[in-house]
Amino acid sequence: MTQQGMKKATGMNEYQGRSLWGEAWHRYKKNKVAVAGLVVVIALLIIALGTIVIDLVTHESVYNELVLKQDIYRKLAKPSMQHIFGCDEYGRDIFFRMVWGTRYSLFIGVSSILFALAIGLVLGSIAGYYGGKIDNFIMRIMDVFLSIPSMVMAIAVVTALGTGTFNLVLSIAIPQIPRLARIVRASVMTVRDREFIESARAVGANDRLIITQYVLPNAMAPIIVQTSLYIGQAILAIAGLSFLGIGIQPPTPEWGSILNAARTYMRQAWHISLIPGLVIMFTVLSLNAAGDGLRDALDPKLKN
Amino acid sequence: MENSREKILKVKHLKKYFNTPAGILSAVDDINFSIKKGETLGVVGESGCGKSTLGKSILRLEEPTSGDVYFNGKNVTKMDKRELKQIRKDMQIIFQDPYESLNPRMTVSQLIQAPMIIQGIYKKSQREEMNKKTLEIMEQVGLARRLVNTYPHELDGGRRQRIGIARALALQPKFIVCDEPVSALDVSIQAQILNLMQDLQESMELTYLFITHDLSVVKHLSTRIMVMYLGQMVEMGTPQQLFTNPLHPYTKALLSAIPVPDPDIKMQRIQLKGEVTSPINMKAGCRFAKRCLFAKEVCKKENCPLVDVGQEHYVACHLVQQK
Amino acid sequence: MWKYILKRFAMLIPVMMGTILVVFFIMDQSNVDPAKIMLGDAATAENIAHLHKQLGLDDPFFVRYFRYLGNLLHGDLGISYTYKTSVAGQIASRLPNTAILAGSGVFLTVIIGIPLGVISAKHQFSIFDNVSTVFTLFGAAAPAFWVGLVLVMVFSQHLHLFPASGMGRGTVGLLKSLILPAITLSLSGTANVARTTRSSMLEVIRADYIDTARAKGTDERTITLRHMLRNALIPVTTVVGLNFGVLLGGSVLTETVFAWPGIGRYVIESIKSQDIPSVLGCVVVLSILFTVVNLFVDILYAYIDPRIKAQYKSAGGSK
Amino acid sequence: MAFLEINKINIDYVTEDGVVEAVNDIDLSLKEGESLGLVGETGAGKTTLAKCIMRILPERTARINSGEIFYKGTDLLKLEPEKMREIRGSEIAMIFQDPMTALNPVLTVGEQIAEAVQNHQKVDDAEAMKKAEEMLELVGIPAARSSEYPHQFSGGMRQRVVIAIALACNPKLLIADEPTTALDVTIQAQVLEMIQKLRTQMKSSLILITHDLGLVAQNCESVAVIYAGEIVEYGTVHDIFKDMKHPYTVGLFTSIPKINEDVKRLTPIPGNTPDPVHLPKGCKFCTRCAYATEKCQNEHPELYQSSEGHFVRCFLKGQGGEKYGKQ
Repeated sequence: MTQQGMKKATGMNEYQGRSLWGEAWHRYKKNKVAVAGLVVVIALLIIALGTIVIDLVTHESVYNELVLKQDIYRKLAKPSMQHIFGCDEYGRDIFFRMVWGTRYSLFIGVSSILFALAIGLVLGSIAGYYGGKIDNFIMRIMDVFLSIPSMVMAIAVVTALGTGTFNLVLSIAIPQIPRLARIVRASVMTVRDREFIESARAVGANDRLIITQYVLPNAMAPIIVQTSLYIGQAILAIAGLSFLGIGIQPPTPEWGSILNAARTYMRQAWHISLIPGLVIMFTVLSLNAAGDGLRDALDPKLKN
Repeated sequence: MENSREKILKVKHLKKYFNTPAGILSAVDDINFSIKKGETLGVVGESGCGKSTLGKSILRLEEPTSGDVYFNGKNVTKMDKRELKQIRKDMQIIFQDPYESLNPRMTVSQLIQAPMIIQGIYKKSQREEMNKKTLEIMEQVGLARRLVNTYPHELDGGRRQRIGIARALALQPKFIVCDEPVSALDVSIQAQILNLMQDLQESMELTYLFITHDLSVVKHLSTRIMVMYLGQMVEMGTPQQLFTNPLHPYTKALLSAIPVPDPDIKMQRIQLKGEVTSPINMKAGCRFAKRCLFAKEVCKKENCPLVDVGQEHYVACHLVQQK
Repeated sequence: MWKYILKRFAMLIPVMMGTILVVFFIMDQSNVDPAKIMLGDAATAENIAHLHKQLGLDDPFFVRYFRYLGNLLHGDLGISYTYKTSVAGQIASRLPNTAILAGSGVFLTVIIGIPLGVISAKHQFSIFDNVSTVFTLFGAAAPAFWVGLVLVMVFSQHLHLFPASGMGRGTVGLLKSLILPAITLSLSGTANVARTTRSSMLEVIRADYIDTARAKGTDERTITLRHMLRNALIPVTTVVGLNFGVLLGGSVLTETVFAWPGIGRYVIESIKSQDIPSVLGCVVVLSILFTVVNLFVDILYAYIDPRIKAQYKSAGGSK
Repeated sequence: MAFLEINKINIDYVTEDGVVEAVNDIDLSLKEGESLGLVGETGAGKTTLAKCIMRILPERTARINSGEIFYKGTDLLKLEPEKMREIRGSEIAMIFQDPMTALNPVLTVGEQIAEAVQNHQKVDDAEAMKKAEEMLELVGIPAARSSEYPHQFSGGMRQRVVIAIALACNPKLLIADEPTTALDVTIQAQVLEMIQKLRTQMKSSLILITHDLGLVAQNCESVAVIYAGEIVEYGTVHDIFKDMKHPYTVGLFTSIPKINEDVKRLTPIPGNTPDPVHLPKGCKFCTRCAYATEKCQNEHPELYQSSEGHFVRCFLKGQGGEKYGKQ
């Protein structure tokens, strides 16, 4: 907005600067592994959204046909041209089950971490910006939560509240709140003490303006990086809970629960145990690669 | 003529204490002075002497513990939020570190316009006028027009410091605290910035409080100089008075420690005992006594008041006053 | 130093109380009626009410919380609904098994992760570094329980090298049965520690004091071990400590895959039979274990980094 | 053969943005016991040159393209790493700029000095520690503080420890890289005085790297002014301070306010240091030089001898003088 205005005022084509975000993107593009990770993540998002659209349009008839329909003749079929990932113990096509399962891992993973981030951002910013007693109070409570191992906490939440998508999101999110709050706090604290904050205060800016325009934009980089890495962790946790039988329940084709069911048939059909694991691994790997790439791009100091 | 000029800033018994785990740190301890319009008051001292805290307390970027600051007769320390925001138009600051004092997410034009927008100098409809003003200021501080849309990280230290100056000038202030504005810069750039600041002072009738650890710089710029040691003023006078007739032993030691860029002039350095400490839980007595070669019993026991030894040359030293 | 340790122990008490409060609160949200489970299908409304009174289930939340805390001090974690015996006893019989597994997990993490990180950093961009980076990327992304399954398929079912499940007897038997679960459990931790060590080493390698050490003629070995590693280990220690929590969580999965008779498996069994006191007891014990381990990590931290030690030695000092 | 002779040293850094030409064909020589000042601004290549002499340049990014460094007749750049290690600390030692980061935070200062001793002398731990304590006393720190960690010392004190480390084995050549820049004026004077005192006692030569002309005037016998990785002027301290030739050297002098003279305005060097990835083709200073001609922009000037031992890299000031080269 301002920049277009400036063009008019100077009446000349001045050099167009590149913002720090622009620089970061420029660096990110050069990192092949990170770009590959990002492409996979975007592809998975499209798949997840695609299946949702298909279900909405077809009133789940495609879902019922491809994902749920059992066929005893194809029981534990090996991978072939018709069924590239083979079939499970009920003769259901594993490929389609995996495709339709994408949404659970991805959306529960993303939404639980975003949920945790929303709370962590508020708690962490307040603690970091104001410091002192408020900081102490918030962080002591966070310490309490931190002393419960996250998977153990997730198990406790699911046990108490029962299985179900929302409870699952809660069980993954709650243990991550203190971790994200800590990161936000640390990041806000480093920015808070920088001189340009004082410089803004010297020209009369108020707290709200300083937090929104000066502190947060500069504190976001490490928060974004950690968030992206936590999403990978969340996906692993969801799969883990489903694997234990306390996450998403069958016949919903969640990746972890497919793997759980496959265990019984490990000896007869190894592929049905192998494939879901590989898919989970590559998903998390892509997210981590994208997250690592973000870190390198956003904080060139850390890059070697 | 000089004396008839109005005093733009008066600082009375200004104190700033910090609570540290080790005790109370008196960063600024009972400082009194005034600055006349158009003057440059240089503040020198070594790291930790409280010179930066003094500058920031005057602007209330640090809340003073006690004392008063009068700007054009109005008491800044007693102002409420609204008045303080108003007075910021008149009192500005230029920071030391050009790499740290600019928001890295903003372009040059955004950085210069931020003060004008925050202070509501231009309305939304006056965008064009504001842009024109921005270019004017850029020209004033020697920033090329083509840089309007660049970001600070794309520029070198000298140009960044010019942005810092432009930001301070954007509100057309009357008084500017310059907190070591050139110490992070290379010699050749330092001279460019110093000249710019002198030019601006002349054309805009600015008053400076110039904080630095560099005695040569302070001598070059100042109308008067104040020497600080551990939160207190130990001597104040014109450059002439201070450099030809330094009275306080600390001032003398400080002057003797400057390496003169002339191989024919050999330094006669005055040895000091020990090192600078922090002014934590200070007791009565001269704060310099521990390191002073001439310290007597009285120096260790009694505070030493600041006394005018003639022609507004102030010094706080028992030895000088006994003479 | 002792004073510091004592102080840290004292600080542990409120944190523990808070932790148990959180866990107790979460588990309290359960709508499972323990009386129904204990009495089975034959329960009458009268029986249930009687049992409620007997167990104090109708008391206010905080009364029950403090009673739980009080009992905990005596080592009493309540009665298991399914086993009808003391939860503490059930846990005590399984705790050593989990400790063995988790202990070997930490051991592998440290013994493999740190050297991997150090060598990678010292030979940045070498083949070793690239292979190790790929390993850590995969290690951090692979679901542990799945790795366990794959290991079983390969090493038990195909090669018949190690047992697929259970805990072996005798030293050899135990070791044989321990190898696969320990690898499974430590994989992601090893990857994390290796990554942290590498990046922390890379930072230290560029530190000014390394130049100083080189400039005084110190040999490379001493520089690596004495100057670089000791400094690089400071952040790694934290990661190892935090990783212990991940390990404890992971032990639930690993113990399930390998039918390892530890607390993790007990938790899952208890969840399935809706045995709330057992789940609660396990979660409390695991959290206490984690907190205590982190306390030791903090003390170790102070030992490695004199700056931290100094902070606690004197309350004062400037800054 | 000179004590230290540097021939046509050329060093690049390979960075993401391109190749930084940090040091460009520098020639220097130093007599035994001499003190040489290396003056220049940030990025001029002073520290790179020093680290190159010590052979502690970062291996992966720094590239020594050509040149030789003869120390007492042996080319340091061709030495086996182990032989070079023996020279570092015992023959040539270095003091670093920032005392806050130059010491290992997890080792006591005593241990760090003792290590320097044990690197070059076969002594047991107790003896090395005794020597370390002696060194501490020598630089004005009580021996009892040898078991303290760096964070327990102030900046000035830390720099003394760094000096103790450097001088622990009586080096014959001491390279001090901005040894006092991070310190306060009064401490700065103390520290430099001590360096001078000790090195004269030990009869060591000194290369003092600094941007502060005052320090050079007070501490050095000869001076080399560096700009963009090149020596632009070299001579005795009198040549440089009383008879300066190169426009850059002149600019440096007119840029600083002087304590012993008054001027109304300083005369700065216009513009900025050139981008080290894209250095000008001709004279590297031509972009900022008031006297630059077309020739300056296209041709690269050699070092000309303007008078005995006084060399200038400038077509205008050096012309008529003898061309500098291998005599």
